[in-house]
Amino acid sequence: MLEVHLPGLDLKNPVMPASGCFAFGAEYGNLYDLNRLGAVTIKAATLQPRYGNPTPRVAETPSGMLNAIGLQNPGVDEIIRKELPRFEENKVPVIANIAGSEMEDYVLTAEKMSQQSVVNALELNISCPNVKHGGIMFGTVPEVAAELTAKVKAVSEKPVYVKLSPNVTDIVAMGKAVEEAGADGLSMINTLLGMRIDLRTRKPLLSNLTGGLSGPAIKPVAIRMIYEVSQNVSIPIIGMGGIQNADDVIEFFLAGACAVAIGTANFVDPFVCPKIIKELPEKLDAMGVSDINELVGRSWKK
Amino acid sequence: MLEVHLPGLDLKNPVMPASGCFAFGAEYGNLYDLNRLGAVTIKAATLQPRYGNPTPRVAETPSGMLNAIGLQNPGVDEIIRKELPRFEENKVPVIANIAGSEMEDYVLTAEKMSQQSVVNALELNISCPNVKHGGIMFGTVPEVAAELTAKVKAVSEKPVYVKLSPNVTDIVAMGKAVEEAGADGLSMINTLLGMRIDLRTRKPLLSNLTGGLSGPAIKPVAIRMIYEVSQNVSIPIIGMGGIQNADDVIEFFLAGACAVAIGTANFVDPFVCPKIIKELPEKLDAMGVSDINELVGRSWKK
Amino acid sequence: MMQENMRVLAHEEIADCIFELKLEGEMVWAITEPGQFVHIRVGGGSQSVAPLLRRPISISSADPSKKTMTLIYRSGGLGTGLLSETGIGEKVDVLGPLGHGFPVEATPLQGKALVIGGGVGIPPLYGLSQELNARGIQVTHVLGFRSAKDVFYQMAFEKAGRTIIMTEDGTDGRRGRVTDVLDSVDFDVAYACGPIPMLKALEHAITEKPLFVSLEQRMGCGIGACMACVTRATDANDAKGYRRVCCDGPVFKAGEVELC
Amino acid sequence: MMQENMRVLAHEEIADCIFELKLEGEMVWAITEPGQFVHIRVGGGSQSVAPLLRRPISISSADPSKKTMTLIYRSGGLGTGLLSETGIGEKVDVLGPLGHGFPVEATPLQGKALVIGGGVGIPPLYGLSQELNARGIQVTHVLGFRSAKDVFYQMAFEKAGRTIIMTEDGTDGRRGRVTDVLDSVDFDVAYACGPIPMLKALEHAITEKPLFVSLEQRMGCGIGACMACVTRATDANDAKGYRRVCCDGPVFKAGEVELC
Ligand SMILES: Cc1cc2nc3c(=O)[nH]c(=O)nc-3n(C[C@H](O)[C@H](O)[C@H](O)COP(=O)(O)OP(=O)(O)OC[C@H]3O[C@@H](n4cnc5c(N)ncnc54)[C@H](O)[C@@H]3O)c2cc1C
Ligand SMILES: Cc1cc2nc3c(=O)[nH]c(=O)nc-3n(C[C@H](O)[C@H](O)[C@H](O)COP(=O)(O)OP(=O)(O)OC[C@H]3O[C@@H](n4cnc5c(N)ncnc54)[C@H](O)[C@@H]3O)c2cc1C
Ligand SMILES: Cc1cc2nc3c(=O)[nH]c(=O)nc-3n(C[C@H](O)[C@H](O)[C@H](O)COP(=O)(O)O)c2cc1C
Ligand SMILES: Cc1cc2nc3c(=O)[nH]c(=O)nc-3n(C[C@H](O)[C@H](O)[C@H](O)COP(=O)(O)O)c2cc1C
Ligand code: FES
Ligand code: FES
Repeated sequence: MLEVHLPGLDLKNPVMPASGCFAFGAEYGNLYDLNRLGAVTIKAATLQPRYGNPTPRVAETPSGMLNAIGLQNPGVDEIIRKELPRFEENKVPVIANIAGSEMEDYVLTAEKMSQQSVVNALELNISCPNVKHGGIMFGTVPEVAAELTAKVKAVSEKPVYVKLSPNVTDIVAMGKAVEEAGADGLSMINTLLGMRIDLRTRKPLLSNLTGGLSGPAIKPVAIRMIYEVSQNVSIPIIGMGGIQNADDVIEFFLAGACAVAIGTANFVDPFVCPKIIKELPEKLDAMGVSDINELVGRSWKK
Repeated sequence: MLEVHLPGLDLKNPVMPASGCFAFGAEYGNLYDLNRLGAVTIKAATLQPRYGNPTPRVAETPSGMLNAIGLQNPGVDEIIRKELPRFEENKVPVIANIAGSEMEDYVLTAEKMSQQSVVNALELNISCPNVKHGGIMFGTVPEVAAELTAKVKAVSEKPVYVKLSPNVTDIVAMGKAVEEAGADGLSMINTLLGMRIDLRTRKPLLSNLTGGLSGPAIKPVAIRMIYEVSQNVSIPIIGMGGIQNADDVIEFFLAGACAVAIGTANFVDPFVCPKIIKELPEKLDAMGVSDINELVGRSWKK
Repeated sequence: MMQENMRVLAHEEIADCIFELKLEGEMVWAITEPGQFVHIRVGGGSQSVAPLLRRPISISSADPSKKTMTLIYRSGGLGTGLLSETGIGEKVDVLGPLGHGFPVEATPLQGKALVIGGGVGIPPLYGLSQELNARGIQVTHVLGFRSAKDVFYQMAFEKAGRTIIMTEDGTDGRRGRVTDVLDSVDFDVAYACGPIPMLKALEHAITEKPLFVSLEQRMGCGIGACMACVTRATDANDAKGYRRVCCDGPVFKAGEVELC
Repeated sequence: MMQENMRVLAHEEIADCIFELKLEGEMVWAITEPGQFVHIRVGGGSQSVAPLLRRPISISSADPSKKTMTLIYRSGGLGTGLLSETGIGEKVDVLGPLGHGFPVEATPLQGKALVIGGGVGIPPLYGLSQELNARGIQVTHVLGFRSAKDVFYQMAFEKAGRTIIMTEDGTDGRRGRVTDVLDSVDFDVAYACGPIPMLKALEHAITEKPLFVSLEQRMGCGIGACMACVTRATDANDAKGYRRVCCDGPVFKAGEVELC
């Protein structure tokens, strides 16, 4: 009743950790068997290693948090060498998140990643608000996002999901543009751009000044955007933004998501993913639903 | 130490209720003396009376709420006749919020309102997400916002503040466009577009489907936008979005606001505005600040 | 109307997920009518902002001599769930009393009143019955519940007058809905509180005699300022065209507003 | 590492805004080193999501035979403020034990240790002292506080060894900073926890002997997955270039990472 099938992803359940909140699986893999997950979205890979931003990198906000990690990662080659082998014994599908500052970076990184046998799909992070050079532009101009999508599609051996930024006037235009450019699916949403100021220092609390807002606070924005976009594209959407429990997962499905990713909630409860996977069947039973796929877009489908 | 001076507004303190959360002052005026407030922003007036949207019109979200009131109001003429006289005995400055679906509506409503002696300034609500026809467009396209601002400025006898929508890719462009068009000040932010789905009915909980997200959840977005815009315009900003207490007020000042408005928090604590006004001097004392104006933009000013 | 941190004197689960909460404070003296409500801020202490909004709960009954009032509520969602964890001696942030309640004076002295309730619409009717009794009015109650496990306050109502319990599944009292037994009751004025379908059925069934209904709406402010809780006036020529449930109601004369 | 709802056995304010919290649970058996910490979820019960993030608090001491551990924390912000309202018998959601603590084996048996703490950096040092004592190591403590009202655990530390109390305003012990008295102490290995400026001063002052410092960073996950808590490795040729305070630390050998 939980099985879902998306391009490149045959998932025994639709619940996966969100990119950047689960590193490469080692830490949570110490707590539970990763094979219980629908899939694992690994942390953004860039062409070169990145140290990321100075600390503080996180700040709490009402029902949410800001982060400005700055895409810290050891670079695509090192990830392939050191991190991906972990998934050879595991049978859990892997989605590799890709980021960059220049189109060329994305393309090269995506090409390499897509050639890895353990990688089932790519997720293009065109929306990370914490990288200073260029990064943000890809996610806010439909034409640029489309061009990037097409270029990555041209080299990728695996399906490509494009992760949309919510910091735009017209999210539907973004979704349509990347669909037209060949995206196999969408991930939405990434974080909202926010800031906290420290009253003591009178300066922004994060060393990067702004950060990405995630957690329950942004759930209503995520639901609204998925509701709007899912009615205007025909590729599947992996929904995320503030999911804490099985009820939230169902809300995302009703809005139009075909699978979900869970980010911040892992920090609140490290066992949240397996817990939700366990609770979902009961919830669906109580709703009289025998297959979670029935719920996709039910809030707007006639 | 709390006095602030903005175009048309000489305020003994910088705290005012936000439009739509305080009606026309009668209800809260029963609880405390409105003259304790820095100013009162009254509910949006439209040219014709509006009933607004069907209920449910509000929904709670984590640390926030969605509303889709739909600009219910008795129309500008009735407001002038029945509601404004309340402010003749009071000495509290009044900011009249103006909304419409067509440019012409805005202009006529603004003209009438600006001629009222008790009205000290207008606030152009170009950002209400809950009106279906046109309304939202004004707030998301810089050129359109500028045109509307210029037209209203041409007829208004009072200073005009433009209230910006946060649902845009480039908030700085919006702020600059309306400044150039003659706006005397900015109000920011209005609500973020959001949605909640009712798991029982499987439909959006609000009858209007989407609603405007307000409350503490959106504070980081408001702070970020005010921080960005205040560095790029030279007109004052009335800051709002999730303010709950005196610390929040100070955070908005540090970000770049010159005064603040409080919306949702009135529902949580009907005495929140006078409470904050009372607490502010102690907080400033503790910070060693003798004049709240010193704090404006301190997070970015050298 | 005032805001007060009221003391919890008693707090008990009296039926399945139904809690009875007894509060003490000055606010009790300001209550004017049965059917008024309070707006409760439920918080995890300190400055937590989740849940953010207050929760409207009817005043079930009040005893000004002891400065106490009793609320009865169903614990279901986030706010009522947290509320149910409040211990005796703790404080609860209450705004009230709010709104206009049931007009007891609409029933002639020595007359007969019919009081009809469904589920968590029943609490305010208990205070109403007591006030009607105090005026020498004879009261008949028809109270509908889903099942036996949901029934509360049966004895209390019985003390105030004849009480017919209806359950949907027949596990207690009679099987069926409150509207099934109205014909058997003699009354001058009817008062009702419960789910909208029940109130609609009553509006259809009781057309010859005055009927007062108490409505629920999702609320923001609870005091008339935010327009969240409006409902349309039935009369197309009504000057305002709408009523606010929080301050014009929650009790209306049947026919005054649309039930939705 | 595990997640456990631990029972509050005792909870008391032992200095100005400083609380001592005694918890009982299986987790205690998993503690391996003094200086490890736990990540606490503070919530208003039910499913409230404010505050959202867990709060890292050091394990001050532990008694595996009684399955208890003691935390000492300053109540200041939203989370610790709510935590301080937790009553005896209630449960607290704890993730732990986390991180790597102080290496007691770095001090030779029969050697001498210097333990230096400032403010709420002092709690983990108490457990450290006890372990050092248990190995027959002679411990000297230098503990810095702002003022007399902030002092806690003085007697407890005195039992474990010579204890020099420093206050910034001279209202208790000696006036000054912990670095002012280091020359007077003979030791083989030093251990420290406190504010960054203090740790920096110690790194400058103690160059000839091993020094271990415990760091704080704002955290997300607390288990090494989010990269919120990193700090740069001092060695430019370090393979990773960084350390995560939550799992590579919080205790590092002085010089291993940048203090910031
Ligand atoms: C005038 C009035 C009197 C009421 N009296 C009682 C009473 O005596 N006993 C009782 O059990 N219930 C009563 N209710 C209903 C009660 O307000 C809701 O059950 C309660 O607000 C639900 O909160 P929650 O935290 O359980 O749910 P959540 O789902 O967490 O609530 C989310 C939001 O929706 C609102 N909401 C949800 N359901 C309702 C509803 N049915 N009516 C209004 N708002 C709702 C909440 O107030 C909150 O703002 C009354 C409602 C009104 C309007
Ligand atoms: C490994 C470690 C061990 C610690 N041990 C102790 C201890 O034993 N006793 C003690 O009193 N304090 C200790 N702290 C500091 C403690 O974590 C903070 O004081 C606490 O998180 C502040 O939470 P709050 O709810 O009071 O403040 P808020 O302002 O509400 O906190 C907001 C956010 O900022 C984070 N934060 C704020 N200050 C700090 C800080 N100094 N360090 C890390 N995160 C912070 C919070 O965790 C939270 O995510 C330790 C910190 C770390 C990293
Ligand atoms: C600490 C942190 C790091 C993140 N890193 C990435 C990343 O590397 N790539 C990416 O596409 N999204 C990243 N995100 C965004 C999340 O994947 C997710 O889209 C967002 O947090 C919303 O989901 P949530 O509310 O469940 O956290 C990160 C989020 C957080 C909180
Ligand atoms: C119930 C409600 C009604 C509102 N009506 C208006 C309105 O009529 N005009 C307007 O400009 N803004 C309106 N707003 C937006 C507020 O003025 C304010 O910009 C927003 O709520 C953010 O502030 P807050 O988080 O303090 O509520 C309304 C907000 C709420 C919650
Ligand atoms: S709840 Fe605000 S007007 Fe009724
Ligand atoms: S807190 Fe997440 S890696 Fe350390």
